[in-house]
Amino acid sequence: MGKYLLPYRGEILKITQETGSNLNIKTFRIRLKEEEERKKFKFLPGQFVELTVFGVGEAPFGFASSPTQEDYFDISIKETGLVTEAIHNMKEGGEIGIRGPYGNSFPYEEVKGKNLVFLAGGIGLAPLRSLINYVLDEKNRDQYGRVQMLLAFRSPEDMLYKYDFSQWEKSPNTTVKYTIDEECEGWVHCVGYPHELLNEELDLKEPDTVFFTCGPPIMIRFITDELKNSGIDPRDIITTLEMKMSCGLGKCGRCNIGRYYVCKDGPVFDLKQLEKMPAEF
Amino acid sequence: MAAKENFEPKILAFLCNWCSYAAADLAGSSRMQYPPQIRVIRVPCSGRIDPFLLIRAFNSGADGVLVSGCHPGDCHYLDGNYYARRRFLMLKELMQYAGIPEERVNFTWCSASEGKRFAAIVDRVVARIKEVGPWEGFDGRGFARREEEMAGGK
Amino acid sequence: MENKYLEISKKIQEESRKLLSEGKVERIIGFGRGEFTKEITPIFVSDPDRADELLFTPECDMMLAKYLLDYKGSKTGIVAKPCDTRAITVYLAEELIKREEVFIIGINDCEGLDDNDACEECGIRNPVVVDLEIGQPRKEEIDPEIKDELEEMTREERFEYFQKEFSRCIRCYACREACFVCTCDECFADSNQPQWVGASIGKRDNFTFHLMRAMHMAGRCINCGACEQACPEGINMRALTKHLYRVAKDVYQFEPGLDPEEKTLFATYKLNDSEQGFLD
Amino acid sequence: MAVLKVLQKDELGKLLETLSNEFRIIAPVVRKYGKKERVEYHQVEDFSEIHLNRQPDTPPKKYFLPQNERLGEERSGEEVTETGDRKTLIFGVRSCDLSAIDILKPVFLDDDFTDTYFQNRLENTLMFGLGCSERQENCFCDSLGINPLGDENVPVYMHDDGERIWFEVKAKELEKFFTEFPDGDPKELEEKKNSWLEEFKKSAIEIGVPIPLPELVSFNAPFWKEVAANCLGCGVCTYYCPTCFCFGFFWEKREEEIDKWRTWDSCMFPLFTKHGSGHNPRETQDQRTRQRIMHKFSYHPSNFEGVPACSACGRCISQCPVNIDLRVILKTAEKYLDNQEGVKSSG
Repeated sequence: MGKYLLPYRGEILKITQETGSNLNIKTFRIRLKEEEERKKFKFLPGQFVELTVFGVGEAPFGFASSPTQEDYFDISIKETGLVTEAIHNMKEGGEIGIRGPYGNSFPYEEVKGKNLVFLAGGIGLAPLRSLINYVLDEKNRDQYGRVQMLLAFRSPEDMLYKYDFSQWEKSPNTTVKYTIDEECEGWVHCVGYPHELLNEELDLKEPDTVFFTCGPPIMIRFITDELKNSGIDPRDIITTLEMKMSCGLGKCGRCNIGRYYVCKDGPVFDLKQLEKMPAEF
Repeated sequence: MAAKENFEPKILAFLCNWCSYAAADLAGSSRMQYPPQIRVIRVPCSGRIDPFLLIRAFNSGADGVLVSGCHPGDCHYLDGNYYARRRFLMLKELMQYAGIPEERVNFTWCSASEGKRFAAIVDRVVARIKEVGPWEGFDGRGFARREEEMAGGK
Repeated sequence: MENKYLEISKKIQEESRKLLSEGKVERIIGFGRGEFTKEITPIFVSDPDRADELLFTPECDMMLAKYLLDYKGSKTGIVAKPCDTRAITVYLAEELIKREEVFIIGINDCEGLDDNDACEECGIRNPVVVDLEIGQPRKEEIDPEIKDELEEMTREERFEYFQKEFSRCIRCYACREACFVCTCDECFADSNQPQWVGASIGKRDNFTFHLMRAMHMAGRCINCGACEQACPEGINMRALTKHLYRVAKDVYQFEPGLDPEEKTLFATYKLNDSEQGFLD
Repeated sequence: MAVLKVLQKDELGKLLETLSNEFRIIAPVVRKYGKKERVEYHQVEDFSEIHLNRQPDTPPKKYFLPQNERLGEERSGEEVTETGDRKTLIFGVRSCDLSAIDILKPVFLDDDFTDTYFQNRLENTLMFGLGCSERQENCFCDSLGINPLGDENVPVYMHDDGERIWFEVKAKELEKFFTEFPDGDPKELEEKKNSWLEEFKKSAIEIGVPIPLPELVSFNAPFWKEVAANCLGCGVCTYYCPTCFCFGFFWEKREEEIDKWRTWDSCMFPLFTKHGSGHNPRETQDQRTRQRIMHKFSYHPSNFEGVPACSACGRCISQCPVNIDLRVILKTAEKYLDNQEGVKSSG
């Protein structure tokens, strides 16, 4: 939605400082200003939106909240460049431009009845959280099988959504594991890179399991190789790609990998598709 | 052109921390009057000034710029102002040749004890810029922009 | 092709075949002709049998020196007009390339290119730095004047002239990519933190781009005309840079690209440098 | 059926006079800048200036997708649509530029995201086609199956045989402008067309490369480094190309408001794909040059029923500062693909 290339007006309801480290990540709870547009604004887990900071610029961000939360959505943003820095300087109640939702979504329909495994790295947990909260929502939980999660962070201060963890752990038939890169004092969970801990920490043998992974490109590459080597069908390994985008609707020509536009034909792809695409991401 | 008399020029002044900024302080503390139209930016040395900062100042609303550093030989970092001197001379030549009135681009040296000289310099700079009037922008139309000049019909 | 350039081309082909077969260089950057267009285009020859594609004619107006930056760490031969050798000299003075990694096949007694006005203002007709000379060096020195076509104009007229001239710029950056001086990893025109110049092609942003580009040329541009040859819109690219060339020559007695040991204009200073135009 | 009219060259002014009551006339005219003499599309009042003898240096793309286009004030959400007093008539557009606009249409007018700006300009612009009686500087439209002497979806198509100009008037509502001019003999025009086409055949080159290029085989081919070795990475080829449509945005302050603008962008620039994190999927120039060719001859045809995003107008060849030739690249690709088994080349 949004008038093709011009944003709708939105406002920031709440800002949560996620990380304490130099990797500055905040989560913004945003909602559309006008009432009837808010009702029409329906998004799916895995989609993204183009946020405009008025007078500064525009950038794409994935939804970090589940569509089951009605009239607002969460966006987690790492401070890296011009637009993200401007967003980080905004206050609650600040005005922001919204264009979207764009892109395809996680196959939340097709994986009904299956076991799910989530492998997240740093801010890669943001797009996955949209699907996690959708799956673990009481209305949907029984439509999915066992849920396992391995959430990797650089250090304890880099952890995101700590306020969700207890609720995730308490969800039925769900196991959540955390890992950080190096041992550090007071840390009780796993230590090491996710692709190394995969086999011991998670039960990969269960048939009918679909894997969702998102994180730094290098992590995605290691995890997908590891999963393939332990015999997982590439169609069941699903990830979401990050490319530079401007329009977000498949016209400006910038986010293509081969013939596919990541903003329109993606950003969610399974490994089978990725293997057929040129190595250009 | 706006009436030149009551026009309040905006002048961006880059003052080197060790000499000219101190001179400005001295001028202020000893109650010397100098026009308030300059906006001072403190820089470690006149050698820090990238000529682009001055060109960009003209796109950000300044009517003129002033850069003041230590007298050659007194630089706290020994040769910062020597390097700067060549840059300033070439920049001034370039902008003057490109058609920007030379009164808008001012360079000088002012040591920490020359409070009076600093006040006099600011007077002169403000007068010089009042003389040439407000800066209309590189597109000659101030900061309002006309669309069709920019759109495809050009 | 007159016989003079035929001979030069033949000599280049012979020497290149020798250099390549003896393995003295891994490749030779030179000029060849397009298969369909028959136009001059830079070619990269590493197989001795392809040496015959190399040639030199008065249409060879591209500055090949810039391609040297893509082949650091290996020995590269280059067919160099005297202005190419000046460009290489600027690179050596700024330590952008290593002398031992370049084998310069210099063209002596250059008579200037066909439609490049910059050649009429060029006094360097023999290579400044060379490994292998082609043809006989020109004896008499010439020091042609670098003309100021806008001399009679007043300041306002020049301002208007440049506004009109630069308003035709479509910011394709062919001038930047063709110019050997432009070697920055990220150009100021591409930076958005800080954003030095706006992205529009309006008069303000175009004028700012050309002003900033010219400022970066001070003391490095050798007035070779490659920017004007590359500009598809036929913009007068050298007016600003020529003025700075004249100022550097008159005020600092400095001309870039003549001596690899001499530091470039902004890389050094003299205690008694001029302060013309400063407020005393 | 098309009405065939023929005018003497000096009657052209009269025709355009009547047309200019209803249309804003844009036509190719000669402009001299420095030592460059160019033919460009400009709005024309004095019709004697019109110069139809050679292909314009710049395509009519800027009248459909301007280099800078104001989308609207970023908070208002109101799209700016230019409403000129009269429709625009672009006079004397050759088949390569006509088919280029047809290539852009499906990109911008697809149903899920219709580009209202492009649509508005398209609906308010009319084009009179012009046949090429001889091949232009570096063009090869006939090798890509484009008819240099005709175009179906253009209301009027003209032919210039040196003394007179023939008008095939297909659109009923435009016939009124031609009533006072004599009819032409279709057979005579047919003969002229055949002789022109014969001339074209003599200098035709053969583009045997399969379109769409097989994606992975071509992408991983080794020849890209070789053909792109002398590419400078400037944006001339993409800015002069009638079918390049990539764009980006910028924001422009105007007093209190801030306008969102759209501007041309080019895959030849590193910033086109550079991530905020600094990672760049297309780090080197040969990767970027490969993208331009692969998009036009592999990705676009795969997404749009086999139509290449290239109308073979030859401008990228004529304007390139180092004279890189698209035909050489296509020939190199053809040679490489021919000896790759499993790749049937249509050559």
